[in-house]
Amino acid sequence: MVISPVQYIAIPLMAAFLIPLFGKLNKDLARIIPGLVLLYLSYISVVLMNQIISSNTIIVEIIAGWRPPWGINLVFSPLTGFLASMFSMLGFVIWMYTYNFKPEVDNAQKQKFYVLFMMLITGATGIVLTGDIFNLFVFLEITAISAYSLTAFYRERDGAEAAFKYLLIGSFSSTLILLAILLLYTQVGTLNMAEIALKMPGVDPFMKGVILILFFVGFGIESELFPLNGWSPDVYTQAPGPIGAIFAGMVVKAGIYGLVRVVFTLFDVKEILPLLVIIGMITMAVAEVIALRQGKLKRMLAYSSIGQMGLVAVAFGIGTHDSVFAAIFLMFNHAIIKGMLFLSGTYLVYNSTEKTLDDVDGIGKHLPFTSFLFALGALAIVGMPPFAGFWSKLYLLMAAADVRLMTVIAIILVVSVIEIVYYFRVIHRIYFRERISTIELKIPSFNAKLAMFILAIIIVAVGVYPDLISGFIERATTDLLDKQSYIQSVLSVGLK
Amino acid sequence: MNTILFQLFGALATILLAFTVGMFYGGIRRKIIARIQNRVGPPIYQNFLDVIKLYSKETSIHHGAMQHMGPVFAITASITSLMFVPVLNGEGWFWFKNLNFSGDLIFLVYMMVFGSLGMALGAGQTGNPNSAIGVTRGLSQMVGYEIPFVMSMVALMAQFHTTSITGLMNIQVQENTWLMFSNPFAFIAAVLAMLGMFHYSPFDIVHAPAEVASGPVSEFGGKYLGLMMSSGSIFAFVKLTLFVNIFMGGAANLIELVIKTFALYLIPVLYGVTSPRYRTEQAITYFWKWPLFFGVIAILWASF
Amino acid sequence: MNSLILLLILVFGGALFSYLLNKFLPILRDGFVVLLMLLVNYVFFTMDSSTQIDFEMGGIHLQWAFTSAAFLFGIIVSILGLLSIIYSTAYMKGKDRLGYFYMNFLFSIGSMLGILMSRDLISLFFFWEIMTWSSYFIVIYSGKDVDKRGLKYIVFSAIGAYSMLMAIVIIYGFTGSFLLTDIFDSIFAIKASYQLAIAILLMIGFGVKSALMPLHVWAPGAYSGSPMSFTALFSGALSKMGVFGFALVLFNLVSNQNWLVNEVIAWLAAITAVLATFYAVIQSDAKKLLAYSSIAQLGYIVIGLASGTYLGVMAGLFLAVLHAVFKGTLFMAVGAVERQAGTTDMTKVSGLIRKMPWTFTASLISIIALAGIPPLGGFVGKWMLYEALITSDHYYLVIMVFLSSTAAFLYSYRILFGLFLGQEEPEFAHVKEAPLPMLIPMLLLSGISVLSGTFPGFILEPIQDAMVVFGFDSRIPNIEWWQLTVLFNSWGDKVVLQNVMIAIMGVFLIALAFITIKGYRKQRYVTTKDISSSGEIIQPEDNMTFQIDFYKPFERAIWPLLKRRIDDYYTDLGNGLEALFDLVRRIYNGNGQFYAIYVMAFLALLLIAGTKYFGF
Amino acid sequence: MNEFLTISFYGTAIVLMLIGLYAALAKKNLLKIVIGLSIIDSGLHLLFVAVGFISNGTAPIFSPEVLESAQQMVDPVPQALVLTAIVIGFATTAVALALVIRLYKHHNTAAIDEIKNLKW
Repeated sequence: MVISPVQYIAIPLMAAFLIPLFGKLNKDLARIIPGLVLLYLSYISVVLMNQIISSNTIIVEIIAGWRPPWGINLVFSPLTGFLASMFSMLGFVIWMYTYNFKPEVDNAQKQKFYVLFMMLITGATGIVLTGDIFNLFVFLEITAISAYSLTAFYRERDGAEAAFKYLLIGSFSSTLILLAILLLYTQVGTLNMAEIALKMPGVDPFMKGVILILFFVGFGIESELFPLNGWSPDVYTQAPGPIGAIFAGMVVKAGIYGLVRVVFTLFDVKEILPLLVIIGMITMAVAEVIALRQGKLKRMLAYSSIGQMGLVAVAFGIGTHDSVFAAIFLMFNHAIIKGMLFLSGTYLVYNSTEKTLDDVDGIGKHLPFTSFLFALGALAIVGMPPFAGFWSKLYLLMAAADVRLMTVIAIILVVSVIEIVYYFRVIHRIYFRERISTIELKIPSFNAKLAMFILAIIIVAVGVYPDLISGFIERATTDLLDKQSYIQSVLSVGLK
Repeated sequence: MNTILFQLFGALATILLAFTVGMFYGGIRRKIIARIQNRVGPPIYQNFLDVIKLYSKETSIHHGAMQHMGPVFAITASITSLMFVPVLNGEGWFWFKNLNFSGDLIFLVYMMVFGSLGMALGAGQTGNPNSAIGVTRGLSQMVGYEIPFVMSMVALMAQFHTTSITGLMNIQVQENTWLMFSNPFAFIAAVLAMLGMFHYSPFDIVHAPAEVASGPVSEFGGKYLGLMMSSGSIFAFVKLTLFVNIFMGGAANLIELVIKTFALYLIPVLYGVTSPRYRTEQAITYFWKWPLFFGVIAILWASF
Repeated sequence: MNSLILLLILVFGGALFSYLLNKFLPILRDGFVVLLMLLVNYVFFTMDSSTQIDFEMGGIHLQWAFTSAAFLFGIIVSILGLLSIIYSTAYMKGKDRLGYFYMNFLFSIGSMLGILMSRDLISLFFFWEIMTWSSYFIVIYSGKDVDKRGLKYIVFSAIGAYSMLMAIVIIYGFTGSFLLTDIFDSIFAIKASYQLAIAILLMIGFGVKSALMPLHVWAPGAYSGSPMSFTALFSGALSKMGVFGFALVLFNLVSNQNWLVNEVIAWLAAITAVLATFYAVIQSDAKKLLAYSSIAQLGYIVIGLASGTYLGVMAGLFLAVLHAVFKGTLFMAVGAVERQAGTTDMTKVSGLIRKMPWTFTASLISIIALAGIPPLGGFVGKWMLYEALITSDHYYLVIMVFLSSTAAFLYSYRILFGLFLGQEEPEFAHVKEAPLPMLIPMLLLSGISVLSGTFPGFILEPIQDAMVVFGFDSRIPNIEWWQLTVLFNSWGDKVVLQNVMIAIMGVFLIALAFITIKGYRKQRYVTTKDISSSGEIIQPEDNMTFQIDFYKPFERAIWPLLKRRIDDYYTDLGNGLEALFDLVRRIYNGNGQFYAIYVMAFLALLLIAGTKYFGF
Repeated sequence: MNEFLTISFYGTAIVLMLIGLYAALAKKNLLKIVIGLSIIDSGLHLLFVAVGFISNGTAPIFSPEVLESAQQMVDPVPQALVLTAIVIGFATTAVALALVIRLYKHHNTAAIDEIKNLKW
């Protein structure tokens, strides 16, 4: 079978529709198929990444025979490829985790879950890979709709409320993006991102500004920037635990990818970058401050997640090569670490309805493995060495110092102190309080443990030896910032 | 070999001198106070009799090793301090040379504390609450008076760029002056601090006989008390000689030494003979007012 | 293999292994950790002084080297580490989560060694943070009031660490390198205002670990609340990392241009020393007392370093070593009392001297060293400190140090009296002497206290080597500062410690012999109930203990200074911030429509602002 | 005439969007909000069509007759886009309505300011 980037989209999408059918044949098949799909996607990630890194090229996949700028194309470049690979692999780990998650949920529900799960992965990967702006919008909507549905997955929770808020804000997001695409189209007459980028210098600056702002707000909603992130704490809280990990690891990552792609490649307007820094800082400060005062574990993780996205926005906003490097590193770290926090945190408050911090008191004795991994993740996310989070934070600070943004450094560090306080508080509660809650604990199944353990290994490995991953990130950074080569390689495809 | 023998004999001579002078001063003080209070008072050699009596008494009980060692610490401190204080000016009389080139003022200040702490430990083991109360009072008061004292010392050291006692004495001999005139504020601060050092009225709350049964020493008798009394006498001599050395030009011979020390001794004896005693915190705040002020002035004086 | 890496692998690997060992073979755990520390000591002391390693990680050039400064502080870490581990084997017997305890214990030892070996700021910070969290995990390991204690510790540690990180990245931003050697060459190029900022940030960073006021509030709780075996290391070695940082980075790097920084730090340290001593005096818990005492002692050390003179820095470093020795002993002794008698509250326990004579001996020696009384080691450090300050015209600092040292006599006496002397109460009649693994470390350390008083040269020698690393070349002032038993100041005055020792020991032994031999046979021991009390006969059940409000008069005298505590200000600040944060939370009021309005308002704002500020 | 047509297209679209916006932001009833969102969508779709519209244009089908007058062809891309957008809008609305039903069952009310279990 020929390996091509289009399989990233085609296979999970196909799987999504086939799951109910296979579910009829054998009820376990519905659970196994996504795993196989994601395993295969991980495999092609390795192959494709290897291919582009070793040959130093970009794979541009033409769909339906129309070469760019007329047809839709997929771009597998170091950046998009890195993100797509990350999504697939993280997806696989999370699938492993979900395999035996909530055995009491009946089979039909499970099938729905996996259908939506596959859709979500399709959408998120599609956003990253596509080279067409309208196509990006479509994938965004696929992601969004499946995300709404997954948020409301549990009937007994307040999932519907969270989902409705998400949908309300999300509709604004899609409307604004669609409007922006429309206006953009009227200006440049094309939807291919490379061609847009090529024609952008000729666009009237006023229109350029308006379109950019529309995109900014639209993608800002998806990437949880303040004050556009009202939906996210609720969604993280109400969605099933592993889906929280997916939101943190994929959905918002795809959102910020869209933002960054628009800002850096399509528009290349440096004036918007300070705004990104400022918004990022506010996001971070507000979110972490609220997280400090949270009494509920998942909500705390949610706000922490928002804060981290603010940090990523700041990093992108600084706009130098080093800071973008730091930003992508942060995205990677946040995906794996927050993923692990959600996965392990879910088991800490498994049967609790309120999911308050009181429920984790003294749980370290009863769930030693999960607690340990949660503690490890907490140490990692606040940037303690020798874990992965340390390096990304360090790179960001170095990048900020290079351009003398001392205020930014100061605010990041102050916020980090807050972060340390609330994460260490949880660790302390886990290990050094007496357990008073009588809620029955759930021992994680073996596959869940394995999933968390894999993430933990990555966290420690990257923390001790960051060069493991920094090569890829370096390539991705160059790829993102080198607009010309992106345009060239996309537009030259099929010209032979 | 010879030098060591000489040194040992010199040390013995110094101790004897200090002991005798200290004892007599104590006796004179008792006499003076008695006269002021319109009593006849004991003869001035009474202290000798007391010590001899104490040594000849048999001590039949003890409360443990620390009580045993407390007086030893005290006498160690006073004799060692004595060894490091030059008794006479210049080369002086070689009998009294001792070890005074081996230490300096700061060492001496610390050495002088050694005794009180050691004695306090001894007093502590007796378990007598009066002892402990006396000790806390004594130590607290010490924090009060040590500060102006050290300030005046620092002022002198800063002014003359030496920390050694012999250095200060040499300066006085060379320039033919007394340091109490070169830096009068330092002298005032030091003398006020000395009032506290001697634990005489009105700063005698430490061993206020009527309240805490002589405080730290209340559980000591016989040989222990004898040792302590000897130590106290030597210590009085050490303090007086030190003051004479650094403020009053030292002494060329023993007569001069006795006259100067006695003159100095009269200050703590006569100050507040008739006044009621200060409570501990009052004593501390006393020392932290004017003496401290003079100390600050002294340092300023020295540094400009 | 490079022995530097071997050392680190040994400690960190050993830490993980001891955790696993505790899980599967707990019997071997104690033996393993002691053996491991012995091995670490062996590797450490046989390491070649030129050992160095350069490597690149994550695109950053890192350098580790075994400098003479690393050796000096490494002595403290490795020896105190070994002894406190030996002590732990007995002290921690029967407690749970020992694997966790030893793992974090060894992690802190390893991270300290890592800090010392670092020759670049990133490694320094890397190990610094490991030290922070590993020590945090022990701070919250046991005891009461853990929440507040742990929170304070981690908040202040985090503030310190991140201030440091900010200084590090600013330095990097200007010099483009993290290597200390590069930075020393190019630091002068940085603008003065940034230099000042760096200095302040580093001051906060290292000030927290060395418990400088007003950053000290974590220390009393953290010191007194951790298991004493760790506190010995915590106060003895871990806090010295702040001192090391001060010496290596701050004074060396920044403040040589900026005397004001030195002055400010010296005065902060002096105030720390005085106030901490006062607090120590009024404590009634021995652990708290020692904790405050540690803060005060660290104050002296920092004053010495900040004085910036050769003698002063030497004094600071000497005190740093000595403080590790005697405070290590004292914490161990208090730990022994805690374990044997069940409490360290001095209002409860008393009169243990006859039950625990060896513990008392160790405490007595250490207290004499702590108080700076000749002829023990503490005096040497104090003497050098005073001389350094006087000869460099810091007269009022001398007074501050003196005030603090004099007040220190009060708590020195208090702790000996409170625990060991005074009335022997029947409820403590059952108390036995501490087991050998606890006694041996204490007595060994007291031995060092005694020796260093007469032969400070043994310690001053490595200090002199280390000072080259801290930017002091010993040949340049061309003054002899010390011989094996003689100390000099820059005015040529000296103290001959040998003579001091001979005089004191001579008089002491003669007097002791006299008093012992005289009427020895006829003397007998009587209990502490058998005391004179104005003719009344005291019954065994009468409580004659004087322990409560021990220094009440003194407390009354200094009360104006202690009335309002820094803690209270921090508490107010914390409460204020929490209230503010709760206000911020109201943004997310739960109504989805509001969120939509935020979106549209934000869009409108951007569109309006866009035309104005972004130029379209 | 042509201009009037164009303006009226744009005008209608914008008015529709504003009406929808008003409904979505100001109305408390969940259903009305969903309707508002739908109206915004419709406005946007209309805008799309308006952008591609050329009066008297031909259908964007390449045939020999119109080949020379390609200028007169209506732009096919917005039309294609609008089809997709309509489908997406439909799906979103469907999900939204499902959620509204669930919310109504759960809370027994359709007022958005009373559904505030999740906050702060």
